[in-house]
Amino acid sequence: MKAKIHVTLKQGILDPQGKAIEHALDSLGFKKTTNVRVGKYMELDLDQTDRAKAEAEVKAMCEKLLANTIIEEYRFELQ
Amino acid sequence: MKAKIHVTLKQGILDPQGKAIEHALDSLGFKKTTNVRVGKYMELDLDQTDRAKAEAEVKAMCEKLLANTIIEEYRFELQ
Amino acid sequence: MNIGVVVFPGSNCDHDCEYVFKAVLGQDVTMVWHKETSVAGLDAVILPGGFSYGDYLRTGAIARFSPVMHAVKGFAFEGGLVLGICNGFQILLEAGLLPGVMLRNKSLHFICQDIFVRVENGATPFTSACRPGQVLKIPIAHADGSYYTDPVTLAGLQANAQVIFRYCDAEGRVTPEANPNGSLDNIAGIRNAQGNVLGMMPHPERCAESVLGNEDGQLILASMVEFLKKRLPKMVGA
Amino acid sequence: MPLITKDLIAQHNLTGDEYQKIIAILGREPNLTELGMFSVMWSEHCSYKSSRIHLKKLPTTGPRVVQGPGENAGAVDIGEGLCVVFKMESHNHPSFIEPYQGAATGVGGILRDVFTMGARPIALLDSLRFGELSAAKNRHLMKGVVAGIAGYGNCMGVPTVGGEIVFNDIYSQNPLVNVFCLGIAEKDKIFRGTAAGVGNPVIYFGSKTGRDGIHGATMASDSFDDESEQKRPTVQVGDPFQEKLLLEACLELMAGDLLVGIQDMGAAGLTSSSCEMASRAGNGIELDLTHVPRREPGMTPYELMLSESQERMLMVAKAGKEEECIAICRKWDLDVAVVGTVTGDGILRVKDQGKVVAEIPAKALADDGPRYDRPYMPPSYQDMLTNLNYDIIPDVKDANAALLSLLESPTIASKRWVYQQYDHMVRTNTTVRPGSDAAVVRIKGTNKAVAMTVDCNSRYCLLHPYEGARIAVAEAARNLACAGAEPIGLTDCLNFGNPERPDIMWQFVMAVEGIKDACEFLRVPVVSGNVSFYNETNGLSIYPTPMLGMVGLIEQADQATTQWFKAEADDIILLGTAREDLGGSEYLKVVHAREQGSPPFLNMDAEQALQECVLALIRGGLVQSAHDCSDGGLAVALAESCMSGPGRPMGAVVKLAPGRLRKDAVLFGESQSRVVLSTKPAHRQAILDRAERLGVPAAVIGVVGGDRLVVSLGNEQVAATVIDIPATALYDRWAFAIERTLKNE
Ligand SMILES: Nc1ncnc2c1ncn2[C@@H]1O[C@H](COP(=O)(O)OP(=O)(O)O)[C@@H](O)[C@H]1O
Ligand SMILES: [Mg+2]
Repeated sequence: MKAKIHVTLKQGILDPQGKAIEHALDSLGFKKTTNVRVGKYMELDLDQTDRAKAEAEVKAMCEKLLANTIIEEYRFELQ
Repeated sequence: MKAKIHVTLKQGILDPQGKAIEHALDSLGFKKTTNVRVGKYMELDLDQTDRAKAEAEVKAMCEKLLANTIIEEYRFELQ
Repeated sequence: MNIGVVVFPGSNCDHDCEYVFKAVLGQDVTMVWHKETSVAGLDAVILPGGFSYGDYLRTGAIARFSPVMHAVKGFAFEGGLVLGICNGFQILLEAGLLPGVMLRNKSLHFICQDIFVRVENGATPFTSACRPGQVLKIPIAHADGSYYTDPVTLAGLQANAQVIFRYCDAEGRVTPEANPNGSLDNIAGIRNAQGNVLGMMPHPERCAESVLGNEDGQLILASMVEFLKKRLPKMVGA
Repeated sequence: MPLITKDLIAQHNLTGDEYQKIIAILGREPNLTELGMFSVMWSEHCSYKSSRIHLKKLPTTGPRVVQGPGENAGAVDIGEGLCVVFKMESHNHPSFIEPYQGAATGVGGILRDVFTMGARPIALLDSLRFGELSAAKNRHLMKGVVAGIAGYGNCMGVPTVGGEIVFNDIYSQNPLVNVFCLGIAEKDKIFRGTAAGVGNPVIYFGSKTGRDGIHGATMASDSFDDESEQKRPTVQVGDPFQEKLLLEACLELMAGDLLVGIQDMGAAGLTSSSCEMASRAGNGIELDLTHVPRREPGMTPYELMLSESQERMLMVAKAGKEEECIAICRKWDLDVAVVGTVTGDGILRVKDQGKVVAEIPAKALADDGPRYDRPYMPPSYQDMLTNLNYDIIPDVKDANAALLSLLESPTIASKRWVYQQYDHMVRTNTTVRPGSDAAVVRIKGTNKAVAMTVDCNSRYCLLHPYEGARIAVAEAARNLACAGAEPIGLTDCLNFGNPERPDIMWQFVMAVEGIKDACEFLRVPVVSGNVSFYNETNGLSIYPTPMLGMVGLIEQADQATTQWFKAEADDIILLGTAREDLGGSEYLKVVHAREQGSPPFLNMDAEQALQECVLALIRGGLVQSAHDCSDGGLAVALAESCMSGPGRPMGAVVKLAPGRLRKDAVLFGESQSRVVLSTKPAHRQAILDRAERLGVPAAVIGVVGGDRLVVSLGNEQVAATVIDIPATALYDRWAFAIERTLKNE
């Protein structure tokens, strides 16, 4: 099974990288771009056919390692 | 309009981050995880109602700035 | 004293810490491999700077799961002195031994330069040799040093005098211009509630010798040694 | 097996004659894998086929030389059983294609060259060339390259303690990224890349092999055209974390009595490491590719032998020690596998799944490549470049304005924006940080320190390759002298255009002659180096850029000297003589938009006397600061002495006697063999006496103090102030110029 995981900054947490990109886009002439937010996207393969188990496992990975839940939130899909 | 952009490493390009994470997941007991690949996920708002124009614009942003097309590929959705 | 310096894969200030405690302060140093499961016999534990696990994913995120971290937590819980410098600070945060997180520097660049910090609390095992309010010149070298935490936690840190160092200018003024990385409340170093665990972004081990042109860092490291000597009177002179 | 066609041979950058030579060596046609192996090993990058006969002329011996050219890096004795191991390498083409990864893997490569010798790397320096920052593309390249060097070096925990950057549009289509690395080792524990001992196991360790950078070596030996940017070969991605583990594992392996030889897999990967190790020992190696750790399925022998995946090493262990070696690699989480054995037949034999897929005499690959004595001739335009009628250039009217524009021209401006991104203090040895003439790192466990500098004025080299190269050697040594160090060795990285063009070859030959003569004169051995040809795009070649990295020894670390003024009321003394040396100066370029004329005159006797004098004064404890005059001349040197220190900018009041010289030549001319000293007034006379004894012209030209730099020209009676600028204004222009340019996005 393949897991596709998004880790993004929580609302209200400053995103200096997003800001810098917004600024750069602006100077490239993309003037109307706003609210740029940058997060992580991860893919991984799971050797697990039981969907529920896979779900529990990926959730555990996110909670423990992949996201820092103080500032980040995560969501994932399984395929 | 909102753009959701995924930037990932091309096939065959080394992903040191993915490798390190895979190793860490392994030692955390998630033994069956393989092919971890790490990419970027970006969201941004576009002040543009014309879908075709928005599409062209985001494509240009990706080509020029958001993705390093020598080693990365990108895809995006508009909402 | 026997000072333990933890070696994670990717640690790169481990030798510097070893050198300063041994050659400058004359203490015994034990290098502790990250796969060790015990830190028994050590008087203090240093988590050195560097790029543990390449700083991949997030700084300190992977290192916190090293087997040794379990032992370090136990050691800290029992009151053992733990100092995390730079990457070590980041690991302490990820491991939950100190509250908060490190964000990318506001410039988004790695910054290596001398900065000034003000000693906000001189009554700790790490700062007893400093005058309260003393300004120390000390180098930083990091890309992720912008300290962040929620307002409640911040208020708690402030109320309990847990903020130990703040970035300031040469005259000791804590100003936004003196903040090199965008850190919340100019925070450069904090300790835990019990007071035995300190995390700091600046590198005291890099400024503890006259040949390097700056000895301010010695105040911090020597404070620790003094504290340990007092705490373990039976070991003094042994 | 595909037939080897003419096209295929051409695609591998081999000529018809070279192909015939291959057939003669093998006694048959090569197969594709073999063709690939010959192609990379006989590329310009690996075989030095156009440069070798000239490089042979360089002086490579001396009482301190422990290892000269020919190994992964050179080694020089510094006493107390220690030696320094150093080398410089280019990563120009990869950095143009992908600046971050190109520069990062350049750092990775040079670090491996040093630690593969058994040395722990303790310092990096970087030497960079970009087009002018007014173009977005150049800003992008510079940001990427600097970030890449920082990303890799910082993570490795090796401080980047110095370097240089020059901007000139000639580098727009062909930036240069040269990195120097120095390590420290016990003199009798140097490791070499040799596959001695028939029957010894050959062990692969480090990262897995992927399809990265296949044909990187041939790419580095090829010119660029507009399509190259599109070609996008599989870019090599660096993993500094892996390299850090590799470093620690190597040093641990070397501490035990386990190894016979070791070599990193750089350009041409598994092919070069195996055939070079075998050839050095006069042996062969049999490799079984079945065991090579790989990242991707379906890799062919061709790909495995040519891959340039980073962070990989090949070692020859003592028979019976393989388990210990493997255990150490595993401890550091590295992939490791026994992939072959040393054989006595001199053949590099490669097997895959039980079948022999390549069989080539190792020596033929490593050492018997083609050699060319390429024709060389000065270009027809050379005289046009050097002939400059100074009468048509008006003397400077507003020297204040000229000085300020020089200070903010990015080539002269402070490189703070760059080196702040480099961890330059890790390892706690850096006693002189970036920002002085040479960087200094102390050697723990001794009283010693080593000083390092990288230098090359490529405009001088364009105008007169021989003089330019001599000046580069002289300036490097002078920078070391100013730090209080005596030069002990040199490494070079010779960046040139297409050697098949006689004018380029001429530049190369002249530059090598210049380095040779200057090094022989100053008795500085060349212990390692690198040649990068084909630095041209669409037929436009870079300026000849023979980059030099010089290393000096300081016996008493606390005598290391910096370039900035230290205290009010100190005397300022100028050693050396000004001539009318405006040719090729930064002043002519910045103020008059001319890159013309003859480079400054250099008299080696005067240079040597000057350096001996500076060293003697520093060792005698007479000097507060020492700074050589280079780009921008005396005025810039004075300004830098005022403001490059860590404290507040200081002022100075200076009076110069111009004699018959033009004003601009006095202020901004780049006459060689000059140094600005500052000293306590009590030592003034001692300095003047000493200089006189050594035959070095010396004059007290002013005093440190106040908050302005004031320079006047005249004789004892009348003097006219020509420069009068607040020190803080100088500082603001100079310190933030690069930042300002980059922020304009
Ligand atoms: N790319 C760079 N990386 C690190 N330090 C640099 C770089 N470029 C310049 N520097 C530092 O800035 C200072 C001035 O450089 P430069 O003007 O080239 O010196 P010099 O003319 O004496 O050789 C030196 O200390 C040098 O090491
Ligand atoms: Mg200089």
